[in-house]
Amino acid sequence: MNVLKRMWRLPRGRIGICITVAVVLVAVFAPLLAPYNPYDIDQRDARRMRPGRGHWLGTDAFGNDILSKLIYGARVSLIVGLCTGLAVTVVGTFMGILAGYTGGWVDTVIMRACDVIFVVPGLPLMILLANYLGTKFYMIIVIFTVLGWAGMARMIRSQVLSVRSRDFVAASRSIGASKWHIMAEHILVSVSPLMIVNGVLNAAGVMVAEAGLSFLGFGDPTAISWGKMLFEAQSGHALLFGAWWWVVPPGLAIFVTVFGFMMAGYALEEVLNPHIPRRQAFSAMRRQMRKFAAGRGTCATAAVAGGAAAGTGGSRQGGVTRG
Amino acid sequence: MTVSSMGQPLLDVRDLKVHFPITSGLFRKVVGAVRAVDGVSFALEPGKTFGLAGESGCGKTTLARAILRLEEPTDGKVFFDGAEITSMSDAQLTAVRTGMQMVFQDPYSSLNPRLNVERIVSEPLRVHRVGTERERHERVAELLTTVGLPPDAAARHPHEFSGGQRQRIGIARALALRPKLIVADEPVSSLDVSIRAQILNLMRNLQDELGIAYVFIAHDLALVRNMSHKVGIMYLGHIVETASSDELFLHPAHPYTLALLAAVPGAETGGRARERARRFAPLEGDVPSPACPPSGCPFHPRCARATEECREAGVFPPRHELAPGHLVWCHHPLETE
Amino acid sequence: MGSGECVLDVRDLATYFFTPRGCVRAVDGVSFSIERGVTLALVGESGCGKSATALSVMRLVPSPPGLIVRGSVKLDGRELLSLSEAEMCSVRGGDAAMIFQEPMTSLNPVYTVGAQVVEAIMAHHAADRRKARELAIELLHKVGIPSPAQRASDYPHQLSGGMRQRVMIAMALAARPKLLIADEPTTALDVTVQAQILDLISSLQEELNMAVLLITHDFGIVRQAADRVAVMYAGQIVEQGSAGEVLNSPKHPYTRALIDSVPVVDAPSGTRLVSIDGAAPNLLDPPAGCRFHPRCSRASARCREFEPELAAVGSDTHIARCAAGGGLRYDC
Amino acid sequence: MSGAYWARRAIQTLIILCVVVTLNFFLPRLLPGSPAEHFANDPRLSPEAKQEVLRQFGLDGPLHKQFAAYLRNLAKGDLGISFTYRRPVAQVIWSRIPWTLALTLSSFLVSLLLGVALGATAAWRRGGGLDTFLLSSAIVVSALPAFWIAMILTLLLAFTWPVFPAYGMSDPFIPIGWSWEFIGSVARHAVLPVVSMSIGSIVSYGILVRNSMVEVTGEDYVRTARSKGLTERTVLYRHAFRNALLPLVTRIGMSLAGLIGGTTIIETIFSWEGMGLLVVEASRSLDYPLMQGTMLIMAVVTVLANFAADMAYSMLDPRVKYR
Repeated sequence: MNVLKRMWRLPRGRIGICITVAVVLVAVFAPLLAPYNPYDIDQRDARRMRPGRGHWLGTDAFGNDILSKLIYGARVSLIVGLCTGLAVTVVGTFMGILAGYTGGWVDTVIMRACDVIFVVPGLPLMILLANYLGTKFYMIIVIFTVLGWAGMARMIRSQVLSVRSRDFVAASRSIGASKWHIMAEHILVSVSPLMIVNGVLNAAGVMVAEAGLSFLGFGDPTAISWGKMLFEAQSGHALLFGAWWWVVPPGLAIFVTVFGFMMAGYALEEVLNPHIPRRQAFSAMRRQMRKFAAGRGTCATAAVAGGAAAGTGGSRQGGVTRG
Repeated sequence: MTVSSMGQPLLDVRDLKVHFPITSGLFRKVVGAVRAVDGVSFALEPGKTFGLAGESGCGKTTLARAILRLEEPTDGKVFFDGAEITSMSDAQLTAVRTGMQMVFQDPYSSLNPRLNVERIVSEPLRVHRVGTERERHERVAELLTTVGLPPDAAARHPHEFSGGQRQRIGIARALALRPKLIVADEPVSSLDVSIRAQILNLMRNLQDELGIAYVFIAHDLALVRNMSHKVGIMYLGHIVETASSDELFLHPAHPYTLALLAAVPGAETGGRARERARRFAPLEGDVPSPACPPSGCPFHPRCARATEECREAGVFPPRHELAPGHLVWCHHPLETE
Repeated sequence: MGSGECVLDVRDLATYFFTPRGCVRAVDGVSFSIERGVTLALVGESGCGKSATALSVMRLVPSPPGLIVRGSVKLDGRELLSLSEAEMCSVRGGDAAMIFQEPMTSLNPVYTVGAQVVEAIMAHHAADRRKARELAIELLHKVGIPSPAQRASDYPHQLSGGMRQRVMIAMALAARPKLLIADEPTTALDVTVQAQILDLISSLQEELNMAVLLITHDFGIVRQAADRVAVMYAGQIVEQGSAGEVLNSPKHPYTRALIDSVPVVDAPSGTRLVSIDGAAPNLLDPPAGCRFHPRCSRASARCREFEPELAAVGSDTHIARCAAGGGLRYDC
Repeated sequence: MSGAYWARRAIQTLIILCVVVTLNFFLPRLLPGSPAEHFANDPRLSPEAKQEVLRQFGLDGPLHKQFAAYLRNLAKGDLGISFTYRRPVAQVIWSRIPWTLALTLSSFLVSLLLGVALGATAAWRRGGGLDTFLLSSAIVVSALPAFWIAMILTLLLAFTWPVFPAYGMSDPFIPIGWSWEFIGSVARHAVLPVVSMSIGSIVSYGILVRNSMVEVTGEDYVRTARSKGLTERTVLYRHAFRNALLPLVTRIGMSLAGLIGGTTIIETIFSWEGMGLLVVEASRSLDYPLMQGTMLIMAVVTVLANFAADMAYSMLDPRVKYR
């Protein structure tokens, strides 16, 4: 609760929370919000309609309402994103802590497994696995998890290694604490911010990747997803017909959702790691210095609203997998 | 070796060795060892302080950690309160560890930044399941008062405190289980000069009130002399000279002790021993690596008095007892008047 | 002592840091001067502004967040604060050189130490690379590095801390500076190595007749190496005078407490130490009146309200910032 | 020490290669939906025909014999015969690689040059306008799926204002060969794919260089360089930039890995007949030998690229060899 409150105080936290909550509500109440049932088969009289009265975003090649598809599409994105994010976080953290804290051959085996996963090109392997395992959305989650845990495990492991060498762990050992006590009291507590933040950012990355997979036609064939809408647009030659309303809305939906998750992730990072110097503080400092130099500010009034300054933490690029 | 005449010592370290393997080549074959601690013996009575001084890399910290079995000793024995802890199982060790605690050098790294002070200080109590939640809470408040912090500090996090206050928190944690021995590894060297005296005085008051014995490790000779009853000077994993504090600093006998004393800056007000020390040539060069220590006397390459005898491979210098309790390992110790 | 020729003259220097949490007055009106051949020790605890003072003299304060907001820094009569950046480059490492606390991180890990010394030489002499290299090896020899020709092709991580600090000194000497600023040059080193480095600095000072600004927190080093002392507290100089005056009859309560709180190796075991209560103030919001009053055992109501000025105490050269006096006086 | 370090790295690389080869063999044979199962369930084939097909593709007999045959063929450079092309897989792949490299190499160079310039400038004036722009565009760009950017670019620049061709690799009326006309046509066709691939990587290189430069300029040795009296230019180029390059090298290694595997979606959108499109085609037509072959080649290239990046890193950073 406290964390949410503190996130709300940051502009990006507010943006992130608002977008995420809105998308979740849309996904949950899709049947109530959607003007039409997008699963209706073939509405011959309503094919390829431009946006207008009745169909705010027009219709697709089968006459289905784009807006309704957009609303239902939130479900797949969210389910795949959240479930994969959760699974990757759990598996990756477990493996990372196991490797980092146990060391020895366990560490070697886990890290070499990560290496193997890293050298295999992501999307082609996903396509391959989707081919073998099927494209039901739970299989997609499994595939993303199998390919995604390694990054998380590596990150957590290096954090565990650095925590393990800190004096407070030695202090804990010196009072006779067991391995399990140290893992629960010190290691887990220390890696949890990294774990949560990267879990959220990972979910965002997975949404992009899922859209990519669906766009290639390897998504769940029975579900409506934003990626699949773009696939249909592409295979239906939307660009040739200038049917921008097939292309723009799903893309924007992906963008807004992912953007919201990332904002929430960065806000979380700032709330959970309050002692990391904020990058955007530079611009605030520059402003204050200029003001002072121009004689418009005094030292007494030069306090900068540090945390509230807008900007981004670009350092987390690695956490996002691009399609 | 150093058996005290006053009954059983609280801590008795006998010929302790800690070697770390050096690996090399394709298959990380063990090709040698870093002899971090290479045969150290000393004893410490209850309520007293044993000071360990030496340059970085001489093995002081490894020795401290090996006493608490944070490092596994390669060889030798450590007796605490009569019980040999070097051969204990983990379970037995847990019980013994209530009696011995450690205070660390860096008060920033030794307190988990994510826990509040209550949890940090109560950790020993929780690990050993002492008291109820409520009793633990009261004990934490009491401990904080003991180390000179307000009881409301319990709810705050380490980053809200200055270095000196953090070190007080570290001491409060060490005191939680009412230990008989605290191993303090450079407890003030990362603190500001004006804060150091606060912490040192606190440690001394605790010794007077609670009868705690300290192993006090520092690179600053003045600190060691001030805080300790007995002092050992370490060089490359060995104690090369040990004596009661004043005896050692008034009548240093090992050339290395003398060299250390001579190097202490600000020599104008030096006493008799320092006068003598300054006549000595200043020490050349750096401490050799403990991975390949010089054979014979480890100090011979830097020693002005070194002879053929000192360089002889495989022969560690003999022990001389110059006065009761004043031991020096040297072929040519300086005469003490 | 010195020839009386003033090398560095700093007047009313102030450097502020504009951090997200507010404006830190790290250096707040500092004045001192150093003559040729003289060592001035700037003493104080961490965060008192002594390093910021040194960096301000070299105009190396990182900006943002730091900004030199007022004052004057004259090197050999030349005002440094009004020089262009290009002119300042020829001063740095030319007339004024600096060495730092951490010899580990102060050398670039990807270049050999020889290359880094050569770079310093070529920045100030129009020598060709071969000549510069010979000169560099000569310099390395001069600062006491054994077999300098071989060591020159070592990378910093292959050298010990003491050797690295010698390399730093060699770089600083490349252009025979008139002023050497040494920012805690021995703090990261062992006591025996520290003695070697201090000896080296003082013998080089004698040879080149340099003015040395020695920054330290250790009164032992001050006693050994300094001719004059300036004690800093919370961004200001609180006491200044000859080493003998300040060390033997300190007039500011902070100086006195600082000297008494440090154990001396010659005092018998168990000597009680004088401790200073509290901690150094937060420079975001320094205390009103005398900045030391919250920790001072002799503080009166007056100290809480009025900020004292530096005033002569005892001799002409000895000044202190304590409620006892008034008026402002400089020497040099 | 350095020789042992290299030997160890080389052996690690070899082990990873072996694991990749083994996985490449076993995955299609053991997973549900594998080719053997696929043929077994195909009602159109008679039992004899099934046996014949399985034999032809080396899918009959006990697994260990299959594996031995597979390794033998691999050693000869024989990756099997493609179902759809009726040609050796190796041949098909070789004919595709130059086309993919044309795209990826030009995108790599463009984004490296622009990204480094952008990042270095932003770091130099950190907190300034360019810096703020870079940081905020980073978050926007990483939330945008690259294929959607591609679609929008095509919509605008190929259909609404037809400046560039929308798909294909060259003008069909120009004969293929080393003529200026042909090369110009290929270049014109490559503009949109390269631009859409590069937008994301320019920003991510930029951020990487920017953060790394900001970090390095705070190092003690940069202050030392300034105190020696070096000009700001020399300090930035010789000291800051040289050290800031180190993380960039690792990153370049990762992008080189994507040289032939990272363009699946872009090639699909623009009908660019390279490796990425080959993977998709092979998957859609269940051409198992082709799928396996492409995966293997991509993985091998990745492993070798990582190895090369490691080598480059150790040449730039003298500390590595002594680890």
